[in-house]
Amino acid sequence: MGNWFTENGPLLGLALLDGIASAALIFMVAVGLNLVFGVLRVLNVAHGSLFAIGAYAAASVGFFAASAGLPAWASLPALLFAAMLVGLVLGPLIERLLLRRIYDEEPVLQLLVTFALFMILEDAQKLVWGVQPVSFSTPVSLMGTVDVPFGTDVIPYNTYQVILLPAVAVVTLVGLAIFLRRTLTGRVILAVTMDREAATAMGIDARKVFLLTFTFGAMLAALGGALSTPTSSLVPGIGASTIVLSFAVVATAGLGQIEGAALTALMIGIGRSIAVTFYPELEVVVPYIIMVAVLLVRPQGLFGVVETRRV
Amino acid sequence: MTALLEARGLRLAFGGVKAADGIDLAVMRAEFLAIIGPNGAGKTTFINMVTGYLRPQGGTITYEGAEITGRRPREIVRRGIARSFQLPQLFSEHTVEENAALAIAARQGIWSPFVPLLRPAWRDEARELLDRFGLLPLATRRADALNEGTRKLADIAMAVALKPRLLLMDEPTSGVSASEKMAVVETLARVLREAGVTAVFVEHDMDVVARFADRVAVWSQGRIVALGPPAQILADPVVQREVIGIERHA
Amino acid sequence: PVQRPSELKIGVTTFLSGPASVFGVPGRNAAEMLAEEINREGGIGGVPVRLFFVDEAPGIDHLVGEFRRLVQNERVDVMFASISSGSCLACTPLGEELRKVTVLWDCGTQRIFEERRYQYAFRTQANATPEILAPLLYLMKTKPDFRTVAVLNQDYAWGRDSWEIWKTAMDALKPGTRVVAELFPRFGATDFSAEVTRLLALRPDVILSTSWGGELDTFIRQAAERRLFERSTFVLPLAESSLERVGRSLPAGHIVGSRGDHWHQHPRPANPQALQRFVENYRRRADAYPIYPTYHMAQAFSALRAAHAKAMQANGGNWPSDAQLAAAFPGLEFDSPTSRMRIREDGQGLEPQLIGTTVHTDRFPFAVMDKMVIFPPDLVTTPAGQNSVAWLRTLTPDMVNRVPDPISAAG
Amino acid sequence: MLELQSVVVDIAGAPVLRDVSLTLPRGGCVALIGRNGAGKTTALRAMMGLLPLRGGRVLIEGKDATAVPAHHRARLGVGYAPEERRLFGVFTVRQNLLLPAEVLGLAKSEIGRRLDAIFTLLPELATLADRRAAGLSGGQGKMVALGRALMVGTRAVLLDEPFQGLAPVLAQRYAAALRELQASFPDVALLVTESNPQLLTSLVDTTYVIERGEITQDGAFAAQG
Amino acid sequence: MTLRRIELLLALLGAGALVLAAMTTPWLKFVLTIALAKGIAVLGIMLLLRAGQVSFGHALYVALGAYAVAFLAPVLPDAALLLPAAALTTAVVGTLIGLFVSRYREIFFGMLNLALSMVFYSMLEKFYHYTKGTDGIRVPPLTVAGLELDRVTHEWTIFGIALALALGFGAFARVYLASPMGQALTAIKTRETRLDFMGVSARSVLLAAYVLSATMAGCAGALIAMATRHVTPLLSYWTASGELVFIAILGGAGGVLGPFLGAVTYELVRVYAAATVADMWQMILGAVLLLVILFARGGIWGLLALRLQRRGAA
Ligand SMILES: Nc1ncnc2c1ncn2[C@@H]1O[C@H](COP(=O)(O)OP(=O)(O)OP(=O)(O)O)[C@@H](O)[C@H]1O
Ligand SMILES: Nc1ncnc2c1ncn2[C@@H]1O[C@H](COP(=O)(O)OP(=O)(O)OP(=O)(O)O)[C@@H](O)[C@H]1O
Ligand SMILES: [Mg+2]
Ligand SMILES: [Mg+2]
Repeated sequence: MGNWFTENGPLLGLALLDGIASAALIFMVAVGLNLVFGVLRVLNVAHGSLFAIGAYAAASVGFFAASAGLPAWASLPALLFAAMLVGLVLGPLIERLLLRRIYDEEPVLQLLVTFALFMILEDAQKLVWGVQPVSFSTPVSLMGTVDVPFGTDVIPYNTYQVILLPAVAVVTLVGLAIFLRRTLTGRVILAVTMDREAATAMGIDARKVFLLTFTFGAMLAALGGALSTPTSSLVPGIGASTIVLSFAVVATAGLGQIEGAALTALMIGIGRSIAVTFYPELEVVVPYIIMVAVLLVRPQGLFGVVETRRV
Repeated sequence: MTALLEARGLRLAFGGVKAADGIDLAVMRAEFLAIIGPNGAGKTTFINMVTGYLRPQGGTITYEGAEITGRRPREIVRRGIARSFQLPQLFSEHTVEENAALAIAARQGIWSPFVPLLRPAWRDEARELLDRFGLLPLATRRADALNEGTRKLADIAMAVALKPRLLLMDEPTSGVSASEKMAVVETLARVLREAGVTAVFVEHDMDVVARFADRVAVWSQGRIVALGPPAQILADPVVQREVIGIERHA
Repeated sequence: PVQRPSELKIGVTTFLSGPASVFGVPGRNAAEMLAEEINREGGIGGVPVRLFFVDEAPGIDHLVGEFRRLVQNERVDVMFASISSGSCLACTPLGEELRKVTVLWDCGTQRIFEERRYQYAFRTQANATPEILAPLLYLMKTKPDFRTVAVLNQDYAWGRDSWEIWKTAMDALKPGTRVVAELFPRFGATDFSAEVTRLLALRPDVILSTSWGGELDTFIRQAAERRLFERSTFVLPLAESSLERVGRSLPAGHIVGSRGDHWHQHPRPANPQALQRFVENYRRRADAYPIYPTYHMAQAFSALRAAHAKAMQANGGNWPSDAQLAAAFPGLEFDSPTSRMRIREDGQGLEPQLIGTTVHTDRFPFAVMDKMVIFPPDLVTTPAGQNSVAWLRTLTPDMVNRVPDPISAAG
Repeated sequence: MLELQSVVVDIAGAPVLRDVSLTLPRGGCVALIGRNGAGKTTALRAMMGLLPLRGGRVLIEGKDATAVPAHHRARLGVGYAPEERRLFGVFTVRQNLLLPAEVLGLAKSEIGRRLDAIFTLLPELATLADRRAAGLSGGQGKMVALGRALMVGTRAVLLDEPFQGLAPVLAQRYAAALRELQASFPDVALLVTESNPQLLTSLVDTTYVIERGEITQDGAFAAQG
Repeated sequence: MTLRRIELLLALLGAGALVLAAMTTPWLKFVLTIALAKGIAVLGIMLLLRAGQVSFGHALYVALGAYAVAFLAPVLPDAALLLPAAALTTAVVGTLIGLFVSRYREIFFGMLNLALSMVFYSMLEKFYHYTKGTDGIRVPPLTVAGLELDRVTHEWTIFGIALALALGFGAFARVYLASPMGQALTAIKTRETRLDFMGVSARSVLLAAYVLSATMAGCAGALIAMATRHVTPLLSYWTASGELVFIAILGGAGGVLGPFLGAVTYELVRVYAAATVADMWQMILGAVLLLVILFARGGIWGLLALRLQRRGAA
């Protein structure tokens, strides 16, 4: 065992680094879904579409900024701007026109509404951006690489991936945790999560909270997409593959648990990069293995919610 | 009389809160034992431990001579212990009648996929049962369309439908209106006595306790502080001060 | 005798959604363009053509249902089937059962004609074996000193199949080459950072990737950002379809193929005007250079036209039946935009393979090919009636000597 | 202060309240009693705007509030303790009590003052303050629900069977506490539903009896009690 | 006439209509066979929906049934043997997996099923040498009860088997749902603790329904394999599971006719959407579903039942 570590330690270190970078992105993608699910109890399949649209929009805004003669560093705020735009436009639209009508229905109906929406947006997205891969990697090139020593060798890493993404993820995590626990709005959101009618009787406008949360979740989805744009090419179908992963994260994390999502993302990210290094065959199933393993030990997810006693 | 159920040294704490702090209690065959005590004294917790919902951190529970400590609710029910709930637990999408029929089915075996739940025998039994609780007019009402007091009665009816030998009831009359309360308890008591059922019930209404209990156990902060016949217990000044209050109506 | 119809109906199955629509949609664009051109010139045998498209993405049950609908309800005259090999393997026997001429316009799996004989199915392009063998031979000819190889392919049939072909051929042609990593990331993966790290650390001489579409683009970009191209020689047999999109991210000096011999900068097209017209028309229509599926579509149309003419002739100038049309395909010769092709007796098309090395020039904002070798089909195609893997095992190192000399872009 | 005028409510197509009118005067204490299923809870929910009316009006301070959304009624100073407690499980008891006041945007000092007042009135709550609401016993939950309603009920407090499940000694103490409350805040109106009217005799000044969704007796009944 | 009677009548009428449609339009025969098969799988989904559990992984069993046929066909080339074999395989696997997942509820149940189906999907890809990966496996021509059939008769036979199975499973599901076991499913959804305190193992109730639903999905998969004659891993992809849930809601979970109404509608809408706009069929399907959910909550069957009840009342 000791031998194995001395031999493979450096490789493990590299895998950790990759794992953290990919965990950051996984977290950013899943956290919005988890939040929306926690509050609205709607498993939003269209989250995948919002991710994809956020990603495409980021590329478009980025290209636009470049063609408008803005300097290269402007590509970073452009990502953020695109995500906000998508969230602010689509979030309220979807919540108002569709979800609002079915909050009182069975959860599976709500899920199906978002599924239908997903199908529609999937084609709509093709209409707007076509099917040819789109990519916009200015931010990555802009930030260059950092060289990580590896034995006598060095391995270049993208600064964007190993520094910026994790930083954004940590800021989001801490910000969300503080927001939910320490601010009144956060507590109001939690109250609505637990009991909508009681919250209403306490003077809380539950509809506004839903609107706010969904919009916020949509913004996070779009932000996840926007942040993934610089490192990957956008093609039809990216939404679909994102959504399954996010679902796995939500179930593993526990309902609406932000810290749970972070820990899960970290496990999946690192698990996958270790798999790539040592057992590439397992890479694909890593998220599911982690999920099954976690649920075997903790049936309510990593951070289960406190259930009010009924008996 | 022999003890049907015996609890010895039951202990259970939630964090710093001692909900059971060394409970010793023997419930005699065919007696009606009332549990009274302030809120948060651990009354429900006791029922939860006996019925397997909570696992005690210490102590043993013996039923009919066999130890049942920490067994699962399902197994305990199969030994003949049923319970009702402080907050009614009904199948909200089923009618009242179907709720009762499900309980009957649970007693007689539900593993027959070819006969309907409301087969004549079960429906008749369900209706007869509901009639006793004055619920027959609501038999075909969905359970989620019931008011609180009625839910409570239906909840008890379901426990009775299991034909237990020991029935634990958690505040059977809270929420039941004053005008109906006595009549309902009267019927319930008759049914249980006829069947020789032993009953343990948590109760806040001292009139009910005085009238129906054979013995009364007084709970306080996870302990039994007094145990005896109702006349003696209800007259105890400490119990009066701590539980009953001075303004008790005769 | 069969009545001459008012329209010649062609059913086309292609990817219209999902990741593979990067090929499917250019294929459809080309089909529409060609159909218009044909109709402007009076149609095939004097009959205008009409196209029916089917999306392959929803799965086999949908595809098979649509195939039947087109044949039985729309009564199409011929089917152009499929990009994915799964679709091809499902459609080809069905076409045979329904006795409908099925032109395999873009599917690569060599299994089709090696596992079974068909009377109604014909492939108007090459297959995976030549498409992978040619780049390997090219590598051996241009950079013969490699000792270690790593592969990064998409985790699905093509990725696995193409690696098996490469590996088998490499073991026969250059025994002793070490495989240092076999990476098969999930189909549809959007991040290859961990894989890139692994490859950076391993420093293999050669990195093979038969990936395509968005995944290839992403891989090229991520590898370029992290200077992986400086450490290893890349062999990218399908990269012709990504060249324009990845721009100058793809550095000079790496090996690129195009699943055939077609390319808008083909050094020696059989008919330069025809190629140029095709490229210009397509660019006007789709605002991008044509990529291999568009040429494959052109080949399918060209073959159909030639077969039709041949069948009419054989039938005394009368409209051919399905069987008569099918009979015209074996041995058929037809023009592709870049060369002249032939369909073998077993139904397999014989298509040359063009492989080159990337260079950056001032003429294009993206890498183009230099030192191009055009492999004659007879050299790289499995002989009829043989199994590819078995045939590859029989290859010997001296085969490299038969590889034609490279042609430079300028010349 | 609060008034129902000829209110008609249907649930799932069946009439539950038929032409119910009742008045909760400023500073008054009104009991709504009736058998199980008579419609007491429904009447309170109608006042809170938690279900749609088929007919009639709800007046708050003499103004038609029928169309005022539920969450606004709390802002008008109406506190409500639902029958089934409905606490926020992950919050502590203190957070449960604070939430409605914070939502109203009250000043910190004012919130603190009210909380202290409630802790004096219901001393059990002070000992429970830092426990999570999820684990409370039935009676404890009831107390917290009561306290929570008092936090915002500066004008009217609607209590749905507040003594249900409370040990008798506590029920009596709380009835007394409510009396005290009215003494010190004579403007606050109280509406209490109860299926056990004995507890209310010394507290209320008007009693409405509801039967099958109809008010059958009012005012006069108080004289009897 | 009671709704239950009408349901029976409608089922027979529907079956007749399907046969008629298949006779007049040969290509529809195939589409309807697939629709019936999917209806059977959806019927299984519906059982679980009764318990409030949404499985996002039942395509696993569809694929398993289909691959069982594909693998066994070379040694056992008879539909009459392959169908029970596929049912048995899925029942066994369904039991094993059910023992595990029946402990979980709601999102955990749904996602575990999804996870397992995705693992199965990757296995189909990973064990490339046995499964041929995405290329899939061709199912050779089958005999039926020993008889060699020509193409058209073969198609009719598979269609007939699908129809018979649909009627059989539908009838069984109806009886099952009315029985205590079926009713206990709804009880799981509404108040599972109570079941426990009645001495009933909610887990076993759910497990029974799960195995049943897996078996139904397996039979559906076997039928799909026999009809399409080519199986690919896509059968087990999560979108395929989503499609089954989608059909369940489209048809309405209220009655056993719902799944079949849903499946036939779904397949027909998809075919016609694909025929009119080959690359926008998803959008059309999505829009249809949205309309159904927003304006006909009970699905197609709910809509129909409402009409019939109104007429009955009038
Ligand atoms: N799950 C739990 N988590 C935390 N504390 C708990 C939990 N269950 C019970 N308690 C605490 O244990 C004590 C006993 O609770 P229990 O429900 O048994 O009281 P009770 O006597 O039934 O009261 P009541 O008459 O109000 O129903 C209470 O202080 C309660 O808050
Ligand atoms: N969702 C519903 N669907 C149909 N009827 C309902 C529904 N909810 C309540 N009801 C009926 O409305 C009537 C009034 O109910 P309500 O809860 O107001 O009674 P209550 O007087 O508060 O009774 P309790 O003293 O038992 O709490 C009852 O007969 C009840 O059955
Ligand atoms: Mg209690
Ligand atoms: Mg009530």
